[in-house]
Amino acid sequence: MKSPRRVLSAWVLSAAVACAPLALALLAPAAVQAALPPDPAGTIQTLPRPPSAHWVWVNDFAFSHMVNGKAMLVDGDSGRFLGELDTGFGSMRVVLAPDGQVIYSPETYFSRGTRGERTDVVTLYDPSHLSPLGEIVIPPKRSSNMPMMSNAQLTDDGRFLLIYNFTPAQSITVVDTRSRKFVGEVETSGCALSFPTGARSFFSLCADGALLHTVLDDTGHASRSDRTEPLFDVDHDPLTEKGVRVGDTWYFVSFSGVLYPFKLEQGSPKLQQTWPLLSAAEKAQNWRPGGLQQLAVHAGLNRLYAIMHQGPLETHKDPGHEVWVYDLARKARIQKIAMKNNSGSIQVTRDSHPLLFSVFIDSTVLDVYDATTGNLIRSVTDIGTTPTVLVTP
Amino acid sequence: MKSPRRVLSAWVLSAAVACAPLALALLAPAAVQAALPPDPAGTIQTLPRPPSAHWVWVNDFAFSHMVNGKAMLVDGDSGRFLGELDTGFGSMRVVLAPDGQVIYSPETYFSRGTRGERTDVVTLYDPSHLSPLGEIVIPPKRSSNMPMMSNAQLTDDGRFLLIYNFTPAQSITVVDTRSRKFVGEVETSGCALSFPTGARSFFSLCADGALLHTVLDDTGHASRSDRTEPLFDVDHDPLTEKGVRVGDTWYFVSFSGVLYPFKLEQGSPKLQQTWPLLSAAEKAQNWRPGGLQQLAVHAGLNRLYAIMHQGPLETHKDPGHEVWVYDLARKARIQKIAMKNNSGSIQVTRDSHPLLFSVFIDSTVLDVYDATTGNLIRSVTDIGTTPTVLVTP
Amino acid sequence: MKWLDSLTEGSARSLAKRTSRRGFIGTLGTILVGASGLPLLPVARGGDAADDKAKHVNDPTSCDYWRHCAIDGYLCGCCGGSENSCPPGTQMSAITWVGTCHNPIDGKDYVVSYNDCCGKATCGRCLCNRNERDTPLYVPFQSNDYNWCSGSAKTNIPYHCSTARIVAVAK
Amino acid sequence: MKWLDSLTEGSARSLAKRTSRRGFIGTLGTILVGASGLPLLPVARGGDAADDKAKHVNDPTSCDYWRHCAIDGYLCGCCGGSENSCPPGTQMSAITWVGTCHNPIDGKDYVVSYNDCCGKATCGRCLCNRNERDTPLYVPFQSNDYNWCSGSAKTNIPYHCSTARIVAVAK
Repeated sequence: MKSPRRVLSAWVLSAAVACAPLALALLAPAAVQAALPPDPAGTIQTLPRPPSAHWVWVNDFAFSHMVNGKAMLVDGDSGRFLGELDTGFGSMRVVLAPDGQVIYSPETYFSRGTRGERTDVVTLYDPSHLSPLGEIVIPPKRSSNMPMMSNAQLTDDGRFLLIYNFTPAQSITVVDTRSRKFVGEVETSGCALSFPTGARSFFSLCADGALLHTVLDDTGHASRSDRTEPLFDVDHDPLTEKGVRVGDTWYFVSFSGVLYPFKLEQGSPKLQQTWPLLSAAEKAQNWRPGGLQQLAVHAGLNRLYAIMHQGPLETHKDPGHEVWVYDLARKARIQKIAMKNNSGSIQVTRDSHPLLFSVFIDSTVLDVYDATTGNLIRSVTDIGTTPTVLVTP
Repeated sequence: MKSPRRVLSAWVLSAAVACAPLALALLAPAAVQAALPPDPAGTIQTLPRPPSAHWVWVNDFAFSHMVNGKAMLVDGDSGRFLGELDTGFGSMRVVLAPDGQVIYSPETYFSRGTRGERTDVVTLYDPSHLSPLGEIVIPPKRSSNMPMMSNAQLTDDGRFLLIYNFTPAQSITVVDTRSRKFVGEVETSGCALSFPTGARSFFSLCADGALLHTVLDDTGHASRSDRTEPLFDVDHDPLTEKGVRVGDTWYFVSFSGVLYPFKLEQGSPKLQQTWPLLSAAEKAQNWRPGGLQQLAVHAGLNRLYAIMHQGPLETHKDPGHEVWVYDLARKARIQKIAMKNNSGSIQVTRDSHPLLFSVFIDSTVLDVYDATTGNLIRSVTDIGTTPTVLVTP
Repeated sequence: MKWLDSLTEGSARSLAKRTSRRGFIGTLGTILVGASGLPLLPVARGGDAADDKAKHVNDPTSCDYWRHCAIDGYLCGCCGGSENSCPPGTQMSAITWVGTCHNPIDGKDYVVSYNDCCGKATCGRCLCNRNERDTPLYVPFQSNDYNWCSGSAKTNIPYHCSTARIVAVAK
Repeated sequence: MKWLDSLTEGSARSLAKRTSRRGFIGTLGTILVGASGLPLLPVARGGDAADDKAKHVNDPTSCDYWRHCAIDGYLCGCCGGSENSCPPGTQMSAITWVGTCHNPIDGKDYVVSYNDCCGKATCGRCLCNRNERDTPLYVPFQSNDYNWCSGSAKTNIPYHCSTARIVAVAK
């Protein structure tokens, strides 16, 4: 890209030398002036660090060929496809280290494609060269499910990587990113996924509407595990597991469109005042949040973005053609963004001129919007096979 | 299929027992009479042996996800999809043992999907259960190219499997199917692929238009290797490498549509009388053979089938909308079959009421024709991603 | 059998109330996707207009087949298996998810178990998704967002297709 | 370096006469395929009508780019590389296949080398196939039916995309 690195390894040079007689035989006498110069051999692009705030990783589940998951990097400003990582079977999403020095990718492989011995690893990638720096073998228990952000999360200081397991026993694999070693598993029976709440803590969502809050020690082992009372009604209006976070508050939306903020207080997640994203009239018109990655936030603007559509209850994961924007401080909707295409997953960049990205698993188009005006900036076509979760630096 | 085999392994039973209290809690009192009976758990279909002559293996290169090649079995009589094999990276085609007791599949795997250690194997599959019986590790040199029948061939007695290597050094890997062991490599420098000529011999096509004839001993090692004079003009009218065989004669077609028969005489392949598939008028109209698997034969009827289209020289691999049928004894065209869809690969069954199968790599439809009347019998949709080579029992 | 403990924990209560199991790629919602990964845009629930639905209600390779009322995945009947059996070379998942479907032919309601067939790449034919009463991942045994081939240590997790077995008459 | 011997055998003669290299999936013929494996039906050679071709003749991400006169594969310029460089994390193939392309901007003919970028899954964007003077597999160094990432023992064989490097002015 901006800083191409020339790679002229020994084998390229030796091949070039060996081929020279052949190549020369092809060439007529040297050209007159003003001709374009020859291009060097073996040039491999690299990416600058730190990454642009307007880049986005589009994770591809590749449902029709699940052993060949990918994460594809696109520049929202130019629409340019910057590169990709191959992320194995049933891949969920890449996780970016806060310092930008490494990309973590939980991956599953089989010794013979779709059969044979299963090996689960966390591959560490160099973010400039998009090549493996190493890998950490973890227990072959990683959950295979529709990709969610909370399948893999980092603790706030970037030290421990938390990976959700489902065999169907539920647990969290803890990886120490400093020593680059598997630490152990934290049991979360009856509770799923991880939502970090600090440098050494996270919660999981439980089947009865409780939150299981786990505190790690500095070695990555669980030092405390507290389960709240049920905080939401699983039977009558469950929360989607697609939570988003601003500062110390996690926001979840219920199937009917009620927003549930959970804030860490006295070392435990506490439910704050809930409030509806939909008016009574809108509910009566069957407006409903939906999608795979249906919520996004901008912390600086303190705004929540939610994909909305009209449909009955069982469409709670359907895509929408509108994104509604809320001021989290005022608890009020401030904007509706009309989406060009079906929107199933959205993400907002973190900078002060934020972009809104949108994809849908049943399409291969990445749409890029101005997150403040809601104007469509561009559509980038041919992005993978079944794009799922969007991750921004 | 016709003979389902019930598989009630220990783990299914144990799970069923363990789940029984849950399951029972769900159930209302038993039904009144005439209700449909419960279905058994764990039933896995099996396929009859010998296979129907009207089955076809559709090999799928899966170009958009090359690590997930497949071979898919379809019944031409019913249009039913019977099952599939996963055949790894850049897969070429399955090879059916003449006795119907095993399916051979040369396969390439990497320890981490698209990277890591490469392992090439021949996987042996049980044709009734479509599950691996074992595998034979071979040198990681198997050619990666657009799939051709002659990437992998069996000697006439089914004893030795011949696999084309390209690194870009050219050779043939020999596997002993009796001992199920890798035997060794036969060098074929300057020559490609294998075209069996007997129980212990095959030829390869060379870059100068010669044929390299290799004779194996009973251990599978080369005992003799003879190179003919150039038998065709590579520069002015090369032969496509998509040869087909009737008895002791291999038929190849040149880019301009001239048929070249090679017959084994005194232990060496000899060029027979060539003859044109196209009249001068048809040539003037730019009719031309084309396609990936562009020729097929029916030995009993002694007929050749060739995909034809109109276009300039550089369309020599393009699909066609016509299949022209020739009487090989009379050296005369006897029929034109109008193809419903683009046809890039054809195959004809071996029985006395033969079917003509047709696919195109840029479509996922398998068309089934009566090979004698040329009438379309059915189109089977959603067959893989990029179907290539067709193999019939 | 440690996982069997977790099976009963936190899900038995609601499992007893809800019998829908939607399979795996529930985020596709009501979308029917053509095989070979070529997706179609969202269409009517169940895929066909009302007339067509009635026509296919007894066709095991149709999304509108009566047993498929709570299925999500590639139909094994299009993949070399049938509505109640797996294609050659696959394994049937040990865990089943149960729905209650009405059979218009005999007028009875049946408890239907949606066992996945596992151990080969996705079949790619006849993707069918009929969604009701799906729950998020934290209520696993009603969530169609899991690859349920994970449900047994002895089963390889690659998902191939889904069956719809009759377990019993519902009432 | 045994393979370098075979490189010269049987192909040097015709290589000196023919300079086309069409890459890999030549059987697609003149077909342009959309990325993500969604294929389009065969279209005009080069993909666009004459007017559009002229417009794109200097666009490295277009099949009509002047350097692509003998390319076959995904264009690296659409994949994180460029017309003469590989995307991050891939490796450039050691073997090159050479074509001669006319640059309408300066009116000169250039010798162009089509190096593949290897070691990741197929890119899936901007598949471009411009076919001339292709030979069968038995004339390897003019055959676009090979995956040319095979061309070095040190390069992993998964094919990702293709470049079009200027080697020299042709005359």
